[in-house]
Amino acid sequence: MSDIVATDRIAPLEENPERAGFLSWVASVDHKQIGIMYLLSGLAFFGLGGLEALIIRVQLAMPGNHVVTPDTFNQLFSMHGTTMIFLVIMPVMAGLTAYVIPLMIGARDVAFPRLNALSFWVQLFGGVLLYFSFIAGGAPNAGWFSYAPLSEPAFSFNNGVTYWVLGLLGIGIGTLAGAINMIVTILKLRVPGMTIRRVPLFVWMTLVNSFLMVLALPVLNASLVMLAADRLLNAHIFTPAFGGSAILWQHYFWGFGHPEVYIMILPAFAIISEVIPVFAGKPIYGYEFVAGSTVAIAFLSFAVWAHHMFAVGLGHLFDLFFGISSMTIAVPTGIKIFNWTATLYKGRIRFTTAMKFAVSFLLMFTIGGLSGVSFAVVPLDWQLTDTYYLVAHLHYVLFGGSVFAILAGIYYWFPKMSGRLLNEHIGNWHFWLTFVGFNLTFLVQHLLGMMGMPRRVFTYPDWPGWMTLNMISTIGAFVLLLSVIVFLWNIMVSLKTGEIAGDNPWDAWTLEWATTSPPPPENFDLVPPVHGRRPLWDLKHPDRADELVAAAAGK
Amino acid sequence: MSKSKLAVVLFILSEVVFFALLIVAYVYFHAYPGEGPTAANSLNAARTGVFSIFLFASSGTMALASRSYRVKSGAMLGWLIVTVVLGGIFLFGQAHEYMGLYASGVTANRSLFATTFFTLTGFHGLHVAVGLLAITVVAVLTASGSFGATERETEAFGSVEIYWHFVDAVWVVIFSIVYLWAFL
Amino acid sequence: MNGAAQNLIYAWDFDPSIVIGCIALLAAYAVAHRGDFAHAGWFVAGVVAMFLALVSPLDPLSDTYLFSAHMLQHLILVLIVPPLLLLGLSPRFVRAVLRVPALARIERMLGNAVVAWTIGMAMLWLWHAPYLYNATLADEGVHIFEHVCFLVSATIFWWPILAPVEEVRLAPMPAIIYLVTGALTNSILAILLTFARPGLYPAYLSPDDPLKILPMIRDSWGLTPALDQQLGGLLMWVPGGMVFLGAIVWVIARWYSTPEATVRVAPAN
Amino acid sequence: MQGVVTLNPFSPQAAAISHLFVAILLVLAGIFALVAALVIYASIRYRDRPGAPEASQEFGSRRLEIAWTLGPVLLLAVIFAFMVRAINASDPPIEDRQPDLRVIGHQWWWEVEYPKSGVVTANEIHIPIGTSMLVEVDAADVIHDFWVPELARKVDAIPGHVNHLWIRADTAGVYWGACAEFCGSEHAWMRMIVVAQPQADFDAWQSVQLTTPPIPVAGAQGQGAQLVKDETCLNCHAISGLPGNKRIGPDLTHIAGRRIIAAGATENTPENLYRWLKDPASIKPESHMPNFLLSDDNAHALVAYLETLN
Repeated sequence: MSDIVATDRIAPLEENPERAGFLSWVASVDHKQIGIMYLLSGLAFFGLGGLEALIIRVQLAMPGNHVVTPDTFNQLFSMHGTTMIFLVIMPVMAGLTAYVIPLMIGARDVAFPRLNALSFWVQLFGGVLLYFSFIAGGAPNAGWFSYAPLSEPAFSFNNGVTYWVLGLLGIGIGTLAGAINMIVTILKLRVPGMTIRRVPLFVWMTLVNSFLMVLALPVLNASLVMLAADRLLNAHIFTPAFGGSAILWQHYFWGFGHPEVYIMILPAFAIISEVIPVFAGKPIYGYEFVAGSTVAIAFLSFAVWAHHMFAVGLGHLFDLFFGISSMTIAVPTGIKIFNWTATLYKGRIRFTTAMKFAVSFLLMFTIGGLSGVSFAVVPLDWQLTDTYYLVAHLHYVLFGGSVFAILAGIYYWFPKMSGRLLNEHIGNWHFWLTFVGFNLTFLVQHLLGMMGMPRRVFTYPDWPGWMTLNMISTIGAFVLLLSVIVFLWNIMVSLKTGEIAGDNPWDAWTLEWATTSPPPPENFDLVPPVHGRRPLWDLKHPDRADELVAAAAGK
Repeated sequence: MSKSKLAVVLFILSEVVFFALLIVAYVYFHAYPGEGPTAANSLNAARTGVFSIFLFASSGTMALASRSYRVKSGAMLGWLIVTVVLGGIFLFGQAHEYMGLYASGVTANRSLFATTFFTLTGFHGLHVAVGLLAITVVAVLTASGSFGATERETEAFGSVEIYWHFVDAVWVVIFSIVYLWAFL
Repeated sequence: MNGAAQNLIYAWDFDPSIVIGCIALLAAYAVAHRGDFAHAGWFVAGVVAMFLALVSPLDPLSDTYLFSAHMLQHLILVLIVPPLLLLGLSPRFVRAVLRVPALARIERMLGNAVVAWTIGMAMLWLWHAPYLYNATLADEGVHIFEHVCFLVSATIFWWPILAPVEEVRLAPMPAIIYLVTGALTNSILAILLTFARPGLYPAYLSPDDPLKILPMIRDSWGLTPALDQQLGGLLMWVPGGMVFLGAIVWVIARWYSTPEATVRVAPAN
Repeated sequence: MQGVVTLNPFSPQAAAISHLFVAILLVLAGIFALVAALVIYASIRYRDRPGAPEASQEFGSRRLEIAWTLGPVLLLAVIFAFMVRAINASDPPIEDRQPDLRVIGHQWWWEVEYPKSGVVTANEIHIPIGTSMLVEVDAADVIHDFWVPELARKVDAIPGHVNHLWIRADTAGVYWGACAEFCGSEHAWMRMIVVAQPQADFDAWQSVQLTTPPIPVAGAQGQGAQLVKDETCLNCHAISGLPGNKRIGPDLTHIAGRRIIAAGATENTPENLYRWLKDPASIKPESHMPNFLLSDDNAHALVAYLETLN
C-alpha cells in the first residue's frame, strides 16, 4: 500500500519526553498546542471582559447609581471594548484557524511553526501589558478607539492610554505575524489534489481574512506609533491646539477600524460555512458566490471607514459617497445570508448545539446587519450614531455574530481537539441561556438609543422608561453570566466524562475528520485523495461523489 | 515562489502600508504646517543625497552578491561585506544628520514637521539597521563556509535580498518626498 | 429650460480629429476581424463611450469649468473604455498578431505584470502633478497628448487582466493582487485630491465663461471650487474603486467558471 | 427627553430624518421577517426525524444567486434616492450667513453666545419658535457632540474644525439635548436644554440677559457679593459688573434665571445650589469645580447673592 500522498517533507517534530507537562506547552511549536493556548487565553480574557461588562451593567441598572466612580466606569468600558475585540474574538479566531487549517489542508503543521509560537506569545504579552495598566495607575479611559484630544497627555490623568498604545502594538505585531504565517500555510502546504478552488470555505475565508489583516494591521501600528509620539515625546500630531488635527486620528484609526470589524466577522462566516452544511447534510449552496462575495467584502471594507465619521461634518459630498460604499457592503453580506439559508433547504438538519448556535447566528447577524444598513443611510446616522442604538447594533454583530459562531465552532471542533464530545444536554441549556440572555440584554438597547440615551454615559437622568429598559438589560447580562458558567461546567464535565468522539462524530467531510481525535503530533499518516470540495464524502459515497454529480448536472 | 520568500513579500506588503501612512502624515503636515522649523529651513538635501547614494549602491552590491551566489563564484562574501559597509555609512550619515538637527534645536516635539520627519526617517533607519544585521548574519554563515548548500539557505538569502531592495526602494520615496520636495 | 442649461445641452463639438479617429478605429476592427464579430459588441461600446466622453457637453465642461467633470471624463477614458476595447478583441485576431515575432516581443515586454502596472499607475500620478495638469488646461495640444497617454497606458494596464488570450493573462490570484494594489494606489491619489487645498488647479478657481453657464454651476448646482475639487477626488475614489471591484469580481467569476483539471490521485485504500 | 425622541420631531429637519427612519425601519423589519421566515420554515420542515428523506445534494443555481444580488442592489438604489432627499432636507446648506448662535463645548458644560446681541449664557439656549437659527458648534478642549434629538441632527464639536447646524422648534417648550461624543469623566452630565418661546418672550429674555445686575451691599447678599471676590470665584467665572471676564467656568451673570445647574446634573433650586457649593463632588464627581470648604453661612450668603442674579 503506497504512501498515498506524503505531506510536506520536513523532518518529524523532535519529540523529547522530558519536556512533558507544563514546559511542553510553553515551549511548544505544535500548531495544535498553540491553537489550544490561543483558545484558553481567549477564554480567560472573555471572563475579564465579561466581568467588566457586568459591572457596567450594574452601574447602569438604575439612574444616579454609585457602584463605580465615573473615571472607573470609563476605564471599565474602554477595557471591555479593547479586551473583547483584541484579546477575545481575534485570538479565539486565530486559535481555531491555527488548530484547524493545517488539518483541513492535510498538512503536518503551519508553514513557520516557531513564528506561530512567537505570534501567540507576543500577542499574549500585549494583552498582559494592557491589563498591567490596572495596577500601574489606571487603565485606559478614552474608549476602545481613544479619540485624539481626549487621549492626549493634556486630558488624561493617568498613563492608561500609553499602556493601551503599547499593548495594542504588541497585539498588532503578533496578529500580523500570525496572518502572514497563515497565508503562506494555505498557499504552500495544501495536499496535492486540493487546488485553491477546492479548499473548504473555512480555508478560503481565512486566506482572504489574513490578507485583510496584512493590509489593515499596519494602519493600526502606524497610527499607534504616532499617538505614542504624541504621548511619550509630547509631539502634537493630533492636538488641534498646536496645529495638529484631531480628525486625522479618526481617519487613521477607522482606516484600520472598519477592516478590523471585518477581520472579526469573516472567520465567523468561515465557521458558519462549515457547520451549517455538515449538520444540514448537504454541500454549501453556491460555493463560488460565497467565496467571491468574501473577496468583495474584504475589498470594500477598505473603502467605507468614514461612515464612523458622518457626525464629524466632513461635508455632504463626503458623507454621500461613503454612504454609497457602506450600503454596497450589504450586497455581498446578503448573498452569504441567502446562501446559508438555501443550504438548509431540502437538507436533513440535525439540531446539535453547534447547529443551534449556527442557525441563531443567521437570525442575530441579520438583525445586526440590517441595523448596520440603517447607519449607512447618512441622515439616520446623524441621529443614531453614538447612542445605545449603535451599542445594540455592534453587539448584535459582534456577540450575536462572532461569539455565536465561535461557540458553534467550539462545539463542532471540541471532539477533534479533545477526543470527547461536549455534553449535548448541558449544551442545550447553554444555548438557550445564551440566546435568551443575549436578546434580553441587547434588544431593548435599540429602543434606549431611539429614546436618546447617549453612548458611554456612566449614569442617566431618571426619565420615564429609561430605568426599566436598563434594568431589563442588566438582568439579561446576568443571564449571560449564568450561560458562561454553564458553558465552563460543560467543558469541565465533558473533558473527563464526555462521550468518546472517534474520528468523525458529525459525519463531516473535510480532511480534519480523517485523522484520529486528538490528532497525533504529525497530524496524518495517510491523507485521503482530494478530487472535490468534500474529500470524505467522495470516499464514503464513491457513486455519488461531487464531481460525478456536478458532471451529470452538466454544470 | 518559495515559502520564506512569499512570507517576506507579504511582510513587505504590510510595511508598504505602514510607511504609506507615515508618508501621508508627513505630506499632510507639509501642506498644513503649524509654527516652528520646517523642511526648507532645517534639512540639508545635498549631504543626505550623498549618503543616499551609498545606500543605493549597497542595493547594487547586494545584487552582485546574489549573482555570485548563484554562479557559486565565491566572491559573495566580499560583496556582502561591501553591502554592510555601505549600509553602515548611510546609517552614520543619518545619525550625523540627527545630531546636527538636535544641536540646532530641532527635536521631535518642536514642530509637526520635526515629529513626522523623525518618525518617518527614524523607522526607515530602524529597518536599515535590521537589514544590516540580517546581511551580517548571512555574511558570517558564508564565512564559516557551510552556507549555500541546502535549498532552505537559498530561500533565506533570497528573502534577505528582497528585504534589502525594499528598504532601498522605500528610501527612494522618502528621500524624494522629504528632501527633494522641500526645495521644489 | 432656462438659457444656461440650454447652452450646456447644445454644447456638442464634433471635433473632426475625434470623429475620424473613432471611425478609423471601427474600420480597422472590421477589417482585422473580417466577419468574426462575436465580441464586436464590446468593442463598439468602447468606441461609443470614448466618442461620447470626448464630444458631449462633458468635454467643454471639463476643459474650462469643472475639475469633477474633467475627472469623470478621464475615469471613462481610463477605467471604462480600455476594458471594453480589450474585451472586444477576438482571441483569433490576438493570436494572429502575437505570431509576429516583433509584436510578440513588445507584448512580452509591455505585458509583463509589473511593467504594465507601473506604466498605468505612473501615468495616472504623473498627469495629476499640478504643473503638468495646468499645462493641459492651457494648451489643447498637450491635452490631446494627455488623452492619448491615458488611453494607451490604461490599455497596457488592463492587458494582463483582460487580454482575450489565456496564456498571456495573469493567473487569478496574482491578478487579484494586481487589481487590489492598483485600487490602493488609485485611492491614495484620490485621497490626496479630496483633501488638498481648493487651489490645487488654479484654472478652475475663476474660469472664463464662454457658454455663460458659470452662474448656473456656482449657484443652482452649488459647486464652489472647493466642493468641485472634493467631488472630483471622491469620484476617482469611490466609483473608481467600484470599477476595480467589478474587475476583481469578473476575474473570480471567470476563474470559477473555467472547468477544474481533475488531478488523478491514487485512491487511499 | 420624553419618550422616543428620535421619532417625534418638533422641527422640519428632525421630521425629515424621523420619517425616513420610520420608512427604513419598516423595510428592514420586512427583510428580517423574510429571512427569519425562510430560516424557521427550513429548520422545521427539513429537520432530521425518522423517515425524513435523504438530504438532496444541490450545489446552487446561478439564476437564484443573480436574483439575490440584484434584489438588494435595487432596494439600496431606492433607499439611496430617499437618502439624498433627506440629507438636503435635514441639513440645509449654510450660504455664508452669520451664525445666530455660537455653542462651545467645554469639558462637561456648554458655553452659549449670541454673537448678534452679545448675550452669553451656559447650558441653556433660548430660541424663538418658528425661525431657523444657525448654530456654530465649536469645542474648547476635546471632541464633544451637540445633539438635541427633537430639533435637529447631531454634529460633532471638534476643536479646530467649526461645524454649523440649523436648529428650529415649531412649538414652544423645553427640549433636552446631550453631548453624544465621549469626552471624559462627566460626559453623562454634559446636557443642555433648548427653551423655545414666542418671539416676544424671547426678546424679553434677551433684554434681561443684557442688563448688568446691581451689586448688593447690605445683608447676606452683600456679604455674598464680597465673598465672590474673596473666594477667587472670578478666576473661572465671569459676572458682568464684577472685575474679570474669564470663560473657564460658565458665565454666572444671570444664573438665577436658569432651570438647571452643573449642565443638567440637578435643577436650579437654592437647596441644590447650596449643596453644589458645599460639595460639588456629591452632585457631579470629578467635575473641575473645586470644593472651597465653605462654612455653612458663607455658602448661604453666596447662594443669597447668586439668587439675586436673574
